[in-house]
Amino acid sequence: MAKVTLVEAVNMALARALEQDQDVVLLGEDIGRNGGVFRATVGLQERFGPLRVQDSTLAEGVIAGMAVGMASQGLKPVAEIQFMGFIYPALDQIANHMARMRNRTRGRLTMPIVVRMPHGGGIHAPEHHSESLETLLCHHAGLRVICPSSPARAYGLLLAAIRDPDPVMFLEPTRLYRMSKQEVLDDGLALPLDRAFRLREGEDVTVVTWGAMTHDVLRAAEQLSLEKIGCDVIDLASLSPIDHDTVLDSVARTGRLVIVHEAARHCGVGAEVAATVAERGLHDLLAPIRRITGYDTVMPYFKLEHDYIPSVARIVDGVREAVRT
Amino acid sequence: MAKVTLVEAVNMALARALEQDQDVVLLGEDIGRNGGVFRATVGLQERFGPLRVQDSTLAEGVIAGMAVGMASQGLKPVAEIQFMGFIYPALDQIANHMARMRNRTRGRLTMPIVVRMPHGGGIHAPEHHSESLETLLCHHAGLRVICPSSPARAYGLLLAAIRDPDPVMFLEPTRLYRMSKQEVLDDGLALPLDRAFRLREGEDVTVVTWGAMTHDVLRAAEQLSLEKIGCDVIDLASLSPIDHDTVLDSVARTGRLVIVHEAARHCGVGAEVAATVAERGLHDLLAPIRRITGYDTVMPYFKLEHDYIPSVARIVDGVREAVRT
Amino acid sequence: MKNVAEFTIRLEQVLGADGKPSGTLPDFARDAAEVERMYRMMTLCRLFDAKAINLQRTGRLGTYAPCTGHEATHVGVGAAMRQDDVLCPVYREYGTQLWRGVTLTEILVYWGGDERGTHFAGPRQDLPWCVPIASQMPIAAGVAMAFKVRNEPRCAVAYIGDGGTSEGAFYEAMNAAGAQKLPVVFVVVNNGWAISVPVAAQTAAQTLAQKAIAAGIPGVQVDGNDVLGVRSVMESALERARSGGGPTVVEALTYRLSDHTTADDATRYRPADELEAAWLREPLLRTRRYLESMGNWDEAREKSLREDCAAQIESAVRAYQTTPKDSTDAMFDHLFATLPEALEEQKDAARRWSSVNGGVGH
Amino acid sequence: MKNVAEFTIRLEQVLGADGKPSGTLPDFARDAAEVERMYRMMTLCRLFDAKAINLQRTGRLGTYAPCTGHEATHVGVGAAMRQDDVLCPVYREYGTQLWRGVTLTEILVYWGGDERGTHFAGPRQDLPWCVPIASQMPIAAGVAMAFKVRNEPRCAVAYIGDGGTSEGAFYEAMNAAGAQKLPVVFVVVNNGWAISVPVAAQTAAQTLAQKAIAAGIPGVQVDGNDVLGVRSVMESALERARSGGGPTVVEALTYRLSDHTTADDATRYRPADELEAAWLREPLLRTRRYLESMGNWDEAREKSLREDCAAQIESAVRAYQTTPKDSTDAMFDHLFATLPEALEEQKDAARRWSSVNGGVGH
Ligand SMILES: Cc1ncc(C[n+]2csc(CCOP(=O)(O)OP(=O)(O)O)c2C)c(N)n1
Ligand SMILES: Cc1ncc(C[n+]2csc(CCOP(=O)(O)OP(=O)(O)O)c2C)c(N)n1
Ligand SMILES: [Mg+2]
Ligand SMILES: [Mg+2]
Repeated sequence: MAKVTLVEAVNMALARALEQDQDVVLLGEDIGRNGGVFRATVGLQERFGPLRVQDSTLAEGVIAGMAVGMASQGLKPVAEIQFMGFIYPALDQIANHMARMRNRTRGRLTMPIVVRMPHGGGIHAPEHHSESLETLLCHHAGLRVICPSSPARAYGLLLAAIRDPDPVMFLEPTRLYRMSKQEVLDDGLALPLDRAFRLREGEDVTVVTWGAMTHDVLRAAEQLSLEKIGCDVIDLASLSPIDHDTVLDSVARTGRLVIVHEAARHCGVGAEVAATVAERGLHDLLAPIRRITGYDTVMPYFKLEHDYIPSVARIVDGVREAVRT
Repeated sequence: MAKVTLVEAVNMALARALEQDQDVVLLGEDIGRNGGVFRATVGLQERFGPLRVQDSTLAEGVIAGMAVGMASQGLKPVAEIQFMGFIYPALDQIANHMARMRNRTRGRLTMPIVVRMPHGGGIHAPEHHSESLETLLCHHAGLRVICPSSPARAYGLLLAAIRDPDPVMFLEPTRLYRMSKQEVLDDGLALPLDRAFRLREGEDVTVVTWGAMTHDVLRAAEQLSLEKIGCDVIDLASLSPIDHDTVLDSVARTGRLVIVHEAARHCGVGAEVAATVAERGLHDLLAPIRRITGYDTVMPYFKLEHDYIPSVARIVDGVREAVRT
Repeated sequence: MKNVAEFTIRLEQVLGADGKPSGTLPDFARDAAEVERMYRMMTLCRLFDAKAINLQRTGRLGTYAPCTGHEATHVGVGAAMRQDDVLCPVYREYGTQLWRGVTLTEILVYWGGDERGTHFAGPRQDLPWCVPIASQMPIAAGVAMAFKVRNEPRCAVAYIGDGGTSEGAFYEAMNAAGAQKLPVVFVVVNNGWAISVPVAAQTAAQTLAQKAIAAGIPGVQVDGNDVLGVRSVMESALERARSGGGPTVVEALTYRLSDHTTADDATRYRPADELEAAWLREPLLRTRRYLESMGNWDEAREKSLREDCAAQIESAVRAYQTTPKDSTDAMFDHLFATLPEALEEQKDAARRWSSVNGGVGH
Repeated sequence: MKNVAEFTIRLEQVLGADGKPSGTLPDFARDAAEVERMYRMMTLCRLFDAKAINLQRTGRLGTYAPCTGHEATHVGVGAAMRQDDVLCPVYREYGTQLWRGVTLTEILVYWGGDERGTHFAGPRQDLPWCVPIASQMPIAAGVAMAFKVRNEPRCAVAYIGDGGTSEGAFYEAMNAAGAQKLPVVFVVVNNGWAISVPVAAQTAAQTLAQKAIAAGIPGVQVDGNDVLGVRSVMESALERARSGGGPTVVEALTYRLSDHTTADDATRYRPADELEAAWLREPLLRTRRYLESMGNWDEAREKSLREDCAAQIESAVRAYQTTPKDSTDAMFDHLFATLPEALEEQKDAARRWSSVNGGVGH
């Protein structure tokens, strides 16, 4: 079993999907010869040829629209948007066609598409390269939105996303791409697409998060355990639909909920988690819910990005407050 | 004082702004000679000429981008997107430039822009003509998002939006455009941009809503009053920022919160309202929060649209449940 | 300065407004049965349009986008396509769709506000109507890419209006299709107007065909009221695409003889004399004259054709009007292959409230 | 078929790669002081580039987009503009920006990850760097529209790369600018590559200048390594725009002699011989040769220029490195003219956590 980084796990899953299914076609900017700006597709064009691994013209609207067209004729496109901040020119296609085609045609034309994109900040990148825009996708019915937090989950969830008969937005946290290695068996086994993962058990407070923040939350939980505060850490992984039951079960036990995400707070996915608990789990709550999130400002250019992204210290403090009240 | 419809009130405010300020320029598809597909700009090109009231080429990206460019040089563009469902091609400009320019240039270039757009369904329109996508705009820091619910509020808030030095997204509920008339004094007085409006007082339950749903909520409140259930009805009006204090004050009195909106539930603005109350007003809550919203499906084509939009009966029922628990 | 590239845009016309050949007749134009087939479909479209507008005016149909004036373009394109090609329409190209097997009933069900109208029992792979202007263009490129990947001799055909050519998606798609040599033909229907905006206000380009030059692909104009010309130009473009030659832009010059949709009133913005002049160039009469000149048409046949069409239309209207409203389940059942558990509750609620509402909340 | 429109694309070159005139010299090219001014700026750019790359490699700067190879285009465009024209740059056109008064320190502060770099003490109305490819194009049209509305004799100039021409926004903006006759010049910098994608894979168009034909506006190619040619072509295009003639597309043919950015490694995808051949056409040497032929340059002057540049650069680096980090307040203070009350609490929290974090959460 190989120890691989998250980006290598993505590459492994893509290679396997290309190998197993002739209908899988990759497309995106610089994914071919160059192997992707993060090297997620390295070696794949060489191996599967330029029609299976296509360098797109520089137009996200074409990448998404072409995926829609290919899918309508039975292919299974896996598109890459170079950074999530460049999703905007693709949104018309994603929202108005990808998310709706099955419904609009009452099941006649379907959209087995994956749109992969690097997500979030923390890697000292240029402006517009560090955005966390999951809300924009989650609000559109008909899309699944997935954000893995480890190499193994990236592998299993990406395979599941590619095999899923509906469009899946696959958000890959940039700061996890090479953060650490994990043993990942290239066994072709997919993970379930709409289940949250409980990463740590604790009895005092439920901490819900996803993507890169998962690691900061786990670090915070570790620190808090020294103060005898037990965190039940849930990695949502699927941001649409959300596995609310797992969250509610946990809150039923802990009575306290902290949500941590990197995206801006206002209408972030954390609001949906909080709202659902305030609807379905209100009587379990012993203390106010807390959200520890990016601020409602523009994601700053990198000098200030670590002031924007919730830090371990901020998480520790927020959880502590939640437990104290 | 004239009795006017909401769309006439919009026209009045636009005319006054054009008259008072040479820097105000209107642009959009079919807004000139044709006076807008809803007649919001009727007569304005005739009166102010084709440079002040411009028929744009059919490209929302250009409309928004041109507004950014004009604003950067000191004009005050008021752009129209023909229907909110066609906002997607404009989002790159709105999110990446309009919302950010002041911040990116540390105050050097500013964006005194209004983007007007018809919002919501219920008028038996074609596909893609009935969307409620406020979340997509609200999640972007740097934008204000306003949705008026009466002719007078449309007039006063639109004037405020045009005079505001920052970008304001102005959502005009299509089913209110001609729903009813109201006396509106064309006095040039603006309303405050970030205050919610309390439209009805009641002691049993707080009902938060905005836009066209306001009228259904008021009708529901009327019915509920017969059952001696008193609704405190709050029209948010500003969806970003949200006047949370007004909501929290009300919930502190009523102990119960129902949120009603037409947009899909998942990551709708209602989630933000609920989350904030679960954070800052949890101890006031006597019962679970309820959201009565559009479903997490594609907004259906018009045969089913009234099954999608929360009905008065559904609101009455939801409020009743909230009060009973 | 030295010249580095030169381009010419040409206009094709086979049948003049007077119904007399004005160019070299293609083979199919000498086959009276084939010409008749096209004329019959054009007539059906014209009569259907009138009926649909009437249904809308009397509250029995939603907003409808008429096709009157465009029949030659729509039928010419349809007739040039193969059945296993794929159409990416906008919203008013009924002539092409009917030719390909979409039914009148489906069209009515659609504009009646019901997604089931796009279920297309006939051309199963065709895209549904596309309201977000120009967004069908990248999709068509993708359809063509699927054919290329699978090495199938099939083509995509995408429609777009004159107004639509102002959207970036139009150009992005042309450019990508050119760069990747995709088997797709882009048909620009220049009907003079985009709602209230005339072509001259939409672009400084003197032709829309020349927009192809930006993508490095051929662009050609054709008289869009000349069904023979349209079919002939389309056949060449499709042949070229099918044999690996890449995409073509065909600009069909026609005129929107109706309002933009039933929600529009063109008299607000459109000069009456322009409309009058356009009626002199309309496509049906010239096709009929040509058929007559072939000795293949007379008043009696015309009358019987109109009766046939009326009967077809009536039966479609009946089928439409007896189609019961879809259940709210449909909103959920076609969202995903398998409805996520989280949505089951909403599906139940929708069903419950639908019966309570009786469909109206206002 | 009949011809309805014809188009020609032409290429301008004034100074050959050997530094000898290859076309009619414009007046300014006979003014040695003026040519020297341009050469000095080109040299500054080249040397600054090396320094910036070095700062990045040694961890003292963020990702940086080099300009080596583009100096003639950038400086030629800058020299042709008036000070009250407005520039809408992409991210590597330092030559134009420096000419217009942006400082080396501002450039470093920007790529150092700090928005204050875009505060431009010099050209107050210029747009900041624009990372979302092609989105500067509609903005430039809007800038030009402002000038048209106010009837000011000013122009907007927008840059875009060869890759950028594949985005719809490029074309939408050209088309709108053409339709509305806006005073704007679109400069397409064709440097052969968009990260790893060569122009030939980006479009089937044999020139990028011909993309203008789609918008019905003039398009012209110029040798982008010829600072005299670029300035001359730009002066004509600006003159035309300023006098109400509408927009022009200028395609500058040059070459990206560096990696795409410091985060890129072009050896992965770019043939070494192509790069080598491109070095033979690079812009500095030919300008120097030309200056020498005017009797206006020698080794000593070259040496002193380089020393001047080095001093300027060093002083800018010093200013950059002594710029303290911005406070978190800035994130909030420039979001709106007046911070909404609701955000005061977040501003306080950010300030508090910034001091706790010491800037790093990982
Ligand atoms: C993206 C988008 N913007 C605006 C509209 C509203 N709209 C519908 S049709 C139309 C004009 C289309 O004109 P044209 O492309 O010439 O087609 P035609 O209707 O003449 O066939 C407009 C602006 C839309 N449907 N989609
Ligand atoms: C909308 C968008 N998509 C993708 C990117 C990522 N990206 C940055 S530069 C670049 C290539 C640009 O090439 P070109 O336009 O030729 O300009 P050059 O870098 O050669 O000057 C890409 C794809 C981006 N910045 N914006
Ligand atoms: Mg048209
Ligand atoms: Mg380039």
